Amino acid sequence: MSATDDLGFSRSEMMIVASARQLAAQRVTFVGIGLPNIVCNLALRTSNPDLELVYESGIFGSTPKRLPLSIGDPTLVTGSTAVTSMYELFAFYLQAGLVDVGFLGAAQIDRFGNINTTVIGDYAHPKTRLPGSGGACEIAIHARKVFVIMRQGQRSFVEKLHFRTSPGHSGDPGHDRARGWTGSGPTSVVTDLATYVFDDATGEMTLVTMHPGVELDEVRANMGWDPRLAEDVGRTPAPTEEELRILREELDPQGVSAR
Amino acid sequence: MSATDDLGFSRSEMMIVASARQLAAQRVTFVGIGLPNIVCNLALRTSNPDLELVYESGIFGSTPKRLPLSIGDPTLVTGSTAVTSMYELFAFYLQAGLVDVGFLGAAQIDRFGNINTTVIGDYAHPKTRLPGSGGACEIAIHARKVFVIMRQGQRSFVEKLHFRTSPGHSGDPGHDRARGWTGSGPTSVVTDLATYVFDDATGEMTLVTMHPGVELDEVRANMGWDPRLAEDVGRTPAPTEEELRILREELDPQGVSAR
Amino acid sequence: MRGSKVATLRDAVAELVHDGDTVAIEGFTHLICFAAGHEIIRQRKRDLTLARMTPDVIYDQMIGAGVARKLVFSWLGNPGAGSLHAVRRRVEHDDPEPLEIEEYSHFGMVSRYMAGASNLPFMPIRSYFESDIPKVNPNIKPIVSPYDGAQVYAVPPLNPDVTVVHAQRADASGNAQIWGLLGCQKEAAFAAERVIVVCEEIVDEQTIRDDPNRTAIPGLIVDAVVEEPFGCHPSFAQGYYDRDNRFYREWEPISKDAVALEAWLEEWVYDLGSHADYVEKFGDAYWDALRPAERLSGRVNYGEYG
Amino acid sequence: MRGSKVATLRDAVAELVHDGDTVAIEGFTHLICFAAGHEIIRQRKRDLTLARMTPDVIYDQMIGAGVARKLVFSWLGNPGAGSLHAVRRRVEHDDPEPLEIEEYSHFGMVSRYMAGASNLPFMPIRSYFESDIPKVNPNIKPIVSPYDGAQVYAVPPLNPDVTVVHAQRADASGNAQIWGLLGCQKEAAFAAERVIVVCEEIVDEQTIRDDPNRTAIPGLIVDAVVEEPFGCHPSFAQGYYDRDNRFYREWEPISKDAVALEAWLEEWVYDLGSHADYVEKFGDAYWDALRPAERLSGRVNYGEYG
Repeated sequence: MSATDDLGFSRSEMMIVASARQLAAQRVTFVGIGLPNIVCNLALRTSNPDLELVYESGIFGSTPKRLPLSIGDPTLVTGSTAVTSMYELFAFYLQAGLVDVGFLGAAQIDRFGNINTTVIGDYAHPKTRLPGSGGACEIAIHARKVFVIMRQGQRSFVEKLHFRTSPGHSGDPGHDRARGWTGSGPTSVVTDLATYVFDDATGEMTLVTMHPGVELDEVRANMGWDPRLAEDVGRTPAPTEEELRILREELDPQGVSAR
Repeated sequence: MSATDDLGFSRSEMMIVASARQLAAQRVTFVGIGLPNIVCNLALRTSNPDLELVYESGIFGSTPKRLPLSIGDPTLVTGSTAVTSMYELFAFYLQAGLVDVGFLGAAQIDRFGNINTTVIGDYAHPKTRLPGSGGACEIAIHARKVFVIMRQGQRSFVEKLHFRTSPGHSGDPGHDRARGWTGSGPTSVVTDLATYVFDDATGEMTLVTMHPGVELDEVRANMGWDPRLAEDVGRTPAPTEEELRILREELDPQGVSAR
Repeated sequence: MRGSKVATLRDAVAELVHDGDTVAIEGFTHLICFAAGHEIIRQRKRDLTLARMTPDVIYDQMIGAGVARKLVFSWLGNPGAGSLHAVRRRVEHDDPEPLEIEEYSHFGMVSRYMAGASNLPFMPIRSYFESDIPKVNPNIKPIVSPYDGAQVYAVPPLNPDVTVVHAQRADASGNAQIWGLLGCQKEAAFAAERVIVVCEEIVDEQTIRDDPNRTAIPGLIVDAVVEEPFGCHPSFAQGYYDRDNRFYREWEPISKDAVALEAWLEEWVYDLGSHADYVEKFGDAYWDALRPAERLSGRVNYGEYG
Repeated sequence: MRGSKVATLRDAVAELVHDGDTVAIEGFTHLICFAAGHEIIRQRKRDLTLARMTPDVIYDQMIGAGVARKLVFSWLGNPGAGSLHAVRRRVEHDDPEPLEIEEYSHFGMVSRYMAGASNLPFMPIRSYFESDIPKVNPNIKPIVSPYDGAQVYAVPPLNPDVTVVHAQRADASGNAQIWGLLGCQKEAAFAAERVIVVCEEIVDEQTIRDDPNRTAIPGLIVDAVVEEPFGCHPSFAQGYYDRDNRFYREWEPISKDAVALEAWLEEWVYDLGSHADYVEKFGDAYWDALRPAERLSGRVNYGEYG
């Protein structure tokens, strides 16, 4: 892990902290596997103690005694307020619009927030077979806001997806509004380098802040198109001592997230 | 009640007993409100101790301590093997074809076993507003066999229904087979006067036995069409002492059923 | 959502039930919240559309009291005891005024709640074949399967403005636990714009957390939580009190007579300030007679992890 | 149905799972019946179509062992630990042979089980809009609502020949009770032609009757009941043992190496006669370390009536 670099925190830690801060004003969050699991548990302990976590495994009101490796960890169930079947979770909660924020990761994302988690290469004969949708396609359509968290690079921030697993913005906001989906599509992207929002007028990903130690040329060097810039691109506030302490000591002692 | 007439049992008692005997070879029976409730509980104690009762309220493996007045009686729940939601009951059990026998009552029935439980008179301005379908329409379509139990008379056994709530046979067995329903439609009718089956070739209600003390002219006088007769119309065996004892003492001490 | 939603039934009905609303007070024989129905009558709500699979005595009382202009249902009767004559007077004789009806089968009604709870534009259902029901209810429409080309029927979502669910127990944020008959309480609650949970007991959150699989309704969708012991009478709450079958039988002659019905409403609803008064008026001996002996469930081990 | 259906896993799999069958061993992280998967491998079943929302390590093992010709799924991975390389070798390199895949989203898969359990020709679902998934899976078809004319999608019923459900406990006639994560066990069981219930404990019928609301699968649809303690390992059974996260992590390098995978299968499946041998091979200390402290649910009162 690179948590020992001169900044005193790794870019992964910055990514997790920046993402957790975005949950400050949110309420019902749908928690999937991996990083979002850590992000949400950090937010619960920092930016938003009242955050309601709905686990993709069908658990509500969970107060886990340890950071679960999987979203189906038994520690999430014991002492929770409710457990539901997968059908009810996807139909009564997600499809019915009860979820305010959904998290998505991606192997590839385009400038409009369309996401590929299915294949690299041709579908029939893929170079790399990825996990596929899981609940991502439904989260993209039904969560009122969609937060994307992923590392960025030439291979992940691409002009053209190899496969569109989960729909983002179309590039035509008029069309997007007319779709009449519960969700309003991708809201923000947080990477190991920067944070982005999606421009209302064009639906295009827009650079808002760069993490400490990151400059624009590095951001540009790590995406497949020339990024749209906010009027004044700012600097992501560095993680506080408290944020780092909780992340390192309570949530991720193995430093899985910090790699 | 007329249980004191010279036969030593009432025609209602004969109807219930004759119906209970028809459950001898059956397995999973869907129990609705009213008479079927008494019939099935009598069968459990006489003709078929292994009968599996599925209550329309969503209860399985019930061993009631008292005869429930309604199918939603709490005595049916305590000590049962399973309880299910109404959606699952109708979708996973009835629509999925798990029910062998369903019971239907009727305000009107025609010679092909089509049933009216909705209105007497015009639908928009009914002379008598009846309960409507409840689960009857689904029972008629999905239960593998349908047993009808009802009192017969000129007003209930009619040439033409005022409203078809639950479909029976069409009169064209070829058409009936082509419908591809899980159920095979009405199987038998037991009344206060006689028992009937439905003819395979024509789907028409056919007189099979007359209850003790009932003659053909009385049967004819109590239906709206000239009944098709089995090759040799028999005599319904009278209730046994044991059947009457259980019915009167255990199942229906108030004699509700015997009126 | 962590905040308390505990309210009186009077306040919950006053704030959440509006004239003209579509209201569902569900419960299949079990957990029918008569207390909420009486409060709606007492507050003289008007022009409601009432939805229930089985209107039962509760809607006979409400419709007799004139709170509704329309009824959506699938089985109209007083189970095991008789008929709903106040409803029938309006349907058969427009007495004292017409009542619009919209009629389904049981499965059709449940499927409508399922569609409503799931935000689906319709639910497919294998029913209504060769029945006259779709002829008198144009909301039941044929639909063809894109696979085998089979024609089935569709029913539209039912999304009440308000659903009242009675539960044995709930915590202050509305997490409600139900055992015994489940009816379509959960589907009706998720389908609703607003949800009132009435319960026999408000319990601490820990009681809920001790058995999360028992939770039928999450606080997430609940607007108000009301503690109202015996709130289902003459319906029942499994483990708390029995169904009052005598009341259901005695309702038959009252229901048949508009004057007797009005007198009953005066004595048991209008002249009383609350359901607590109703409970007191019956008296302790009456409730003791309806209370069952204890029969506890087993326990299961959820395990302490990490 | 009153008769006992208790069987050994060997007999249940031999009698109920046939070459060429569509088999679903469900369970969303929880209650994944690895014991049944291992027995299917041990009996060298072939040409199976395997269905699961999340194929997980169990299907990586089964597909690595060559029991399947096709996989129906919605998320292909080793949660929190890595990938399913045996599956990927076949998909990416036809190594050692091609594997046909049929791919949905989670909601699509669950909806397929719902349609299958409900005997519906399809389930409507608001998903797949502007996604490429329907382009590579023609079984996902657009359908228009007969009400608002909105276009949604339909998925077809999934009716496995055999579904294996693991439960914490069941009685001899197959009434099975589950707590903790519910996944789509119930829907997958009702959708199946044949059902095998594997459980941690076979209990007497009275234990089931003491809490009927806890019953997820009724004996009515069950063909065989097998008692197989630790039958879910490395998955878990709430209250009985923890998820073996180390095993999941350690599977990653094994899965990556076809030779190592074959060696693992030899040592832990083929060379063992039964799951009991597998349990014994790990040893008591191993299982003790996975066993959680007790955390009992509360009890509820069902009441003694009449």
